[in-house]
Amino acid sequence: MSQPSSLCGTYQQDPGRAAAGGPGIRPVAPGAETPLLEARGLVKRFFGVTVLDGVSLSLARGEVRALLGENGAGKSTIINLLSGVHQPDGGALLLDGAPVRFSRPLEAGHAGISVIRQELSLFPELSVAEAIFAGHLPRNRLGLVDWRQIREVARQALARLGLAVDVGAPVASLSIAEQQMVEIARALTRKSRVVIMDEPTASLSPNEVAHLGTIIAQLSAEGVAVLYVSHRLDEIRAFCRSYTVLRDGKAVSAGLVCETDIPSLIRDMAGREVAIGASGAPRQKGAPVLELRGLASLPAKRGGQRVRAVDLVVHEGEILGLAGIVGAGRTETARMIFGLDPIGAGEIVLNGQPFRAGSPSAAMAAGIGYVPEDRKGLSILPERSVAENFALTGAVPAGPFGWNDRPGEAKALAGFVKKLGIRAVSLRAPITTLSGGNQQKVILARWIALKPKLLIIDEPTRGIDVGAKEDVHALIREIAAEGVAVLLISSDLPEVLTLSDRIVTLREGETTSDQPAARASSEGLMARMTRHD
Amino acid sequence: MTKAQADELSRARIYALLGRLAPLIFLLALVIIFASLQPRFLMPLNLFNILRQVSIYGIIAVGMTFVILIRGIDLSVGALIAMSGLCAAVVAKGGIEGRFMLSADGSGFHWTLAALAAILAGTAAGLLQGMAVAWLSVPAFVVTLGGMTVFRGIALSIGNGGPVSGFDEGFGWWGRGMIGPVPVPVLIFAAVALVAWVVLTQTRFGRAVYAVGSNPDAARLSGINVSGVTLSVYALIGFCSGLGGFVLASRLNSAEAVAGTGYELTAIAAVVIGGTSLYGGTGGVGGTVIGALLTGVLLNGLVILNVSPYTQQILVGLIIVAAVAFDHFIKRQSR
Amino acid sequence: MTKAQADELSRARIYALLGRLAPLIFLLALVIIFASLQPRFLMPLNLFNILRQVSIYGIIAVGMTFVILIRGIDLSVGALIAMSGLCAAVVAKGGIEGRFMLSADGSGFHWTLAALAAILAGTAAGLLQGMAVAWLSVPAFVVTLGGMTVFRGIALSIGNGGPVSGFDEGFGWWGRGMIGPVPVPVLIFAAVALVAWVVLTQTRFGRAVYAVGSNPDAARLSGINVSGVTLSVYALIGFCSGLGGFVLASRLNSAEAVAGTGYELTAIAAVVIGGTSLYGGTGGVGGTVIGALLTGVLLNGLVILNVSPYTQQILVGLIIVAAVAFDHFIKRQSR
Amino acid sequence: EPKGKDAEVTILVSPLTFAFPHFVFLTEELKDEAGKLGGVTVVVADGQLSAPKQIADIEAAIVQGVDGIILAPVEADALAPVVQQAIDAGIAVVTVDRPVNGVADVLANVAADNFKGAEAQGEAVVKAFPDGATIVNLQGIPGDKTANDRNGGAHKVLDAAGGKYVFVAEQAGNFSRDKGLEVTENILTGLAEVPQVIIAANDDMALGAAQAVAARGLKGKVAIYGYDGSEDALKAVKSGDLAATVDQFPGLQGRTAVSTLVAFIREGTRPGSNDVLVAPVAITADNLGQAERVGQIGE
Ligand SMILES: Nc1ncnc2c1ncn2[C@@H]1O[C@H](COP(=O)(O)OP(=O)(O)OP(=O)(O)O)[C@@H](O)[C@H]1O
Ligand SMILES: Nc1ncnc2c1ncn2[C@@H]1O[C@H](COP(=O)(O)OP(=O)(O)OP(=O)(O)O)[C@@H](O)[C@H]1O
Ligand SMILES: [Mg+2]
Ligand SMILES: [Mg+2]
Repeated sequence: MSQPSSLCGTYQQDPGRAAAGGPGIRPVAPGAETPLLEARGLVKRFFGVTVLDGVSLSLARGEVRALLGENGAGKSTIINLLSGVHQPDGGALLLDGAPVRFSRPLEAGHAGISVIRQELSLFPELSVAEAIFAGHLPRNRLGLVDWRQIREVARQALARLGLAVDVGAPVASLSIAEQQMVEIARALTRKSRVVIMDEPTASLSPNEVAHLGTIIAQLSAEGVAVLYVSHRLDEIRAFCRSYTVLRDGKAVSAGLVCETDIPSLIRDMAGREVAIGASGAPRQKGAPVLELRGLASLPAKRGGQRVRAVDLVVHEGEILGLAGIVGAGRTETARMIFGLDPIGAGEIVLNGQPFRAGSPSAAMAAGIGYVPEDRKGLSILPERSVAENFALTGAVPAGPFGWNDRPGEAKALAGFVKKLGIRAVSLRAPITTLSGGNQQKVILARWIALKPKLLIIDEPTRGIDVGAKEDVHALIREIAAEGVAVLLISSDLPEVLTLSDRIVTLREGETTSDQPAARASSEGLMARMTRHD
Repeated sequence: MTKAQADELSRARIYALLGRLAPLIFLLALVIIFASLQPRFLMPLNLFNILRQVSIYGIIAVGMTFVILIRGIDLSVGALIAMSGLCAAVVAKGGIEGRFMLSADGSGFHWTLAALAAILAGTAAGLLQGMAVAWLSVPAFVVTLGGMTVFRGIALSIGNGGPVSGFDEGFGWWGRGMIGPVPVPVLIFAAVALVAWVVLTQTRFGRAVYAVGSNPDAARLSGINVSGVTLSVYALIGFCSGLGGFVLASRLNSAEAVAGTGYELTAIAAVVIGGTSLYGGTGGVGGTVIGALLTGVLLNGLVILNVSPYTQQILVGLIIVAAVAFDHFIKRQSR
Repeated sequence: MTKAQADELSRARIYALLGRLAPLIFLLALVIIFASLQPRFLMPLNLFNILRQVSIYGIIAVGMTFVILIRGIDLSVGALIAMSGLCAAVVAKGGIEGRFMLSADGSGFHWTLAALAAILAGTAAGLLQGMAVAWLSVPAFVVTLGGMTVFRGIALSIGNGGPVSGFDEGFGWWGRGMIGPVPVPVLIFAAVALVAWVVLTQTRFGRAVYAVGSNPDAARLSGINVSGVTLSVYALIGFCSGLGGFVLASRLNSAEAVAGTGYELTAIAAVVIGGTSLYGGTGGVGGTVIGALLTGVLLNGLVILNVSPYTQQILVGLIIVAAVAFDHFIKRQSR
Repeated sequence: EPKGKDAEVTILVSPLTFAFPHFVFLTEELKDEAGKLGGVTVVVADGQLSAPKQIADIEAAIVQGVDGIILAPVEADALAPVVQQAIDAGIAVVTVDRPVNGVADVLANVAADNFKGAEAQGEAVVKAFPDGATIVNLQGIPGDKTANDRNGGAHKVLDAAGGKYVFVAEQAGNFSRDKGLEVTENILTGLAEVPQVIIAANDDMALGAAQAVAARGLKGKVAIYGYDGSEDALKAVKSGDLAATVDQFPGLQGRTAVSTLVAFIREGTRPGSNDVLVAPVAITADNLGQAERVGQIGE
């Protein structure tokens, strides 16, 4: 995405706007015209707990507003109120200045409000095309479903997002990131006046993000109002004109993006100073732990051979950043190392010995840990307590007859709670009572407690707020400093740049570059990650 | 990448197609085996026998397909068949001598009313269960397990345990009549299956069924009336059971409270053999028809080969599992 | 916020506790009703009757708890009881006159061997089904549906349809003996439940069971041997069925192929009434014991009140659904 | 058109269900007789108490082209059409245990009607308790035809005797021993005073009841009446655990049925009357010798 010189220059320079060929940006002075959608003093309680406490915000035609806040600040809750998932306990919603009440998502949809949900809400078994239209399938004269139109429009919508997948393929065969793109396409195919995006880029890599930027600009030019939620502040700067910051369910500040700066936004969100990018103690790298030589996956597995020829080396005490665009093969590389997917060709060398893990347990026995990118799907046990989720990997050995060492586990967990600042009201309560960031910390703790020699971390800060993000980064630096070899997969380039010692880029499942982080720049990496022709 | 990936995905689609054909392949294999062991198996008479025998739980299985597609299950269909069959019978006879009369002079009603009674009884019962599932959010397994005993009990009280038999021609035609060489129940089954197929593949309701089965929360967020769909689906299988109950009573020229025992399991087996996933969202009526035929062929063939009764039970169980295993094996190839 | 959240959570915990107590509350209500309608209901004799009658499908229900916790289901237990019971009987009798002999002189074996035979047969059968579920990834519903007919068929062929009866004292003690005022089957049930409770709440294996039920993928990624757990769980319910089959045969002083019919549904009902979720991951043995008692009380009470068999069926169905609905209602309050 | 003496003959035997020892024994004896006749192939199908299943089996048999069919119809009306179909296809049909409704040219109905048998059971009770008794009635599977007939027969006799015979409890024992045992246990606790008589619709339930009675230390104080004359029941009658059981002579039925059928197929000889009735007998300790399976219980 373009890095503007001055924040207020953003709009004039935004490439998307030119592309859209729409009118130049109309200055939205508050009160100048009746806002398209307005929330006045929204209050929402869950079982007597006030989650939103009198939040007001407004969206004018063509306005792009950022909604910022830490995990649990109430962003998604506002969105749920605006889209009829929940109903406010106080305050009012106004559409074109007239009060409205949405008792079901359907009604909000009819009012022209469409939402890209934070949690993927797709239909794994359905075809991509159908998933895009689910809930409002177009019908032909006979009142039957018009499959031809569905496929056509779906294809166009995906093309517009620069995503070329077979619209007839089942959603389940797409990557998390690709599914996220489909979610976006869904919102675009509706004739919307307001598009709400709840962390749409959480699992996207830079050039999808850029695509999204262009589209947001187009929407804005067409007079569609956009409410944009993200924890990535550079995106806020690039896409949004105005912003509202939430903290503990209250709107603590609002204004124009060009009149503020990132540090103050962070201060507003966190309610405290957060030191960004504070790099930890200097580390010296030791012997190589993991070496991949021309690693390739089996073809015809989940949308074809995603990994073709990956070469890389990770040393003790080193953080190796693995960068790539969606579907570059990072996750599947990790899955192969961890024994989750069959290996097509090439070899894995672990501590100087050739190694192939037949199963995760085998990989763990060999001292490998893996934090998957899909927290909800592959990490947490939703019904079980925080403590049980932590104990899952058996980091604390069981007593005779596999008797659980409850005290030992409690002690270990307590340590992590303190160190990582895990905010949990009760460790006996289900893990789903924690915010996303805190869940992620528990998962990391689960693996670090195992004291692995090699830790593979896939998208460690997906959907995590700035504060929590810093905690997680500090943690990763610390374990590296303790001599653990860390393979860091992240679609968040700044993250890769600040954390890594070395950075390897993948494109179409092949290693395209391997360089010290010190010498890398995001532009340079992007060039390596995308095809340049 | 994107290009290559597209190819790969369409390959996945080819496999998926193969996956859809798996049950058919298994069915053909079975037919070939039986035919080669006993040529008489292929006599048209026998084939029509199989079709007629399949038709009634086939009708149920079609309804069951909808239920399973939304991750539901219905164990009450067998009991519903008995209950609705008795409703039809009682109406057709105008009551039960010595117990109660429906008409002043105790004379029976026209078969249309009898059929209506059966279908209404079935649909109402289904609707009730649907409410419990959709509104009280009691698992379908429990609701219909309860329904199974409740409706059986009602059936017993209607007929006071005994059969109600002997109906007029019009009534009997639906179960024993022929159109040309084809038995009427077979045509009813075909019609039901066809309509169901169109509904599932070509209408919004049908697609909503798949969406709800695939991801209920997402379905709700995309404005689909999930509990509405649930209600309709259970009402629908109630309808099928009512229809089935009527046809069965007509076929047997008699309705009794123990009729239809075990049909629920046969129907579910047919659906699953047909490749519909018990976890919802994938499958369809086409497969179910194959599945129903497969079970029919199996039962008929083993008798034709006069396999001893005990061995029969053992074989039936094994082959059903084998059929599903085969289906899953093929399907796994596509992932 | 966190303060407020704390309140929310402690309230949630209270409700959660209530949720765990819901089945108990329902049970007590039922007891009070029956007792007030028929004082004899509370006679110690009758209470022990209930316990004894509950004990056998109680044992099965404990095993079923494990199966349902990993999102599975086992429809074959009834048939397994019959099969393993007959194994025990045949060993105890040393064969069946005129059909086959197990010992040279046709004399019977000691009851320990008989018991062993039953338990081995049950466990082996369970293990086989476990393999089909874990390795062929055939849905448990289908595997055990097949198993149900297969094992029933085997049972029929063993006893050739007829009963095998008349065992010695040692054999009979396990089903009919007493220790003090307490019938032996009750003690066996209690022991099984206690062990199961410890395993589920205090050991690695138990935790793995919950993990697999809650999120199989996450469990696998955390190094848990998911198919191993699955195998063991099905072997375990096989074990319980074998034990149950032996105790039942001993209690009836006879084993026959139709024994245990319908036990699978009673057991599942007990587990679900006890608050274990059919979607896996939550629940436990404590609830199952309550659930088993509840069903036992229900069946006993209705007979004691001499409710007509037809009405009984209706009431049983309704009350079971009500119990589960009540449980879910309370639980929803805590979310 | 007789097939001629000692021609090869294939017959289908389709009993109600093999879950009831009654029919297992009937079939065994029938096969044995067939063996004696020689040249007779017996094909067996399990009715599994389901009319559709039995219809399907017979339809299959017609396809196979068997020469004769022996069946115990699950449902008298339901089986009529397919039996007619078989006869039209030139297959001789004999019914055992109970008739089908309204099919004229069934060769013979070799039956010991359950209703009559239950009457015999009732009469045995009347004989033993001339001046009335309190009675517990264990019925079979609710709605099952056998259960209904046996229940009906007993009631007919005992109700006819005026108010003397009081049914203090009537419950379903589903023809199974464990249910019979449990239900009896519960009834015994539920009743204020011990009943004098327990009648059960089959031996399994009766034996279950006998255990419950024994467990309550009431052995000998309650007279228990079974039905079927099964091996275990005869033993129990002998030992006094049961007062009586009703023998329908399934073996005799089986043998008569097959010999009648084969004779007709081979030589075209029809039985004198096409209702060959076997009178059921209540077997008590006194007339134990009459029981068909008495041989099996040894001394
Ligand atoms: N359905 C619900 N029931 C109970 N509490 C809820 C519910 N939805 C949200 N909450 C609570 O409301 C608070 C705000 O949640 P919300 O999802 O709006 O935060 P967020 O700002 O979207 O966080 P994130 O950045 O992680 O998405 C959290 O404490 C959450 O636990
Ligand atoms: N064998 C597999 N089983 C399950 N999920 C898989 C498998 N392989 C890949 N995935 C999922 O597909 C997605 C694509 O994985 P891949 O490594 O090809 O892309 P990526 O480089 O990780 O890009 P991204 O992670 O951004 O999707 C991943 O999100 C991963 O969750
Ligand atoms: Mg959120
Ligand atoms: Mg990835």
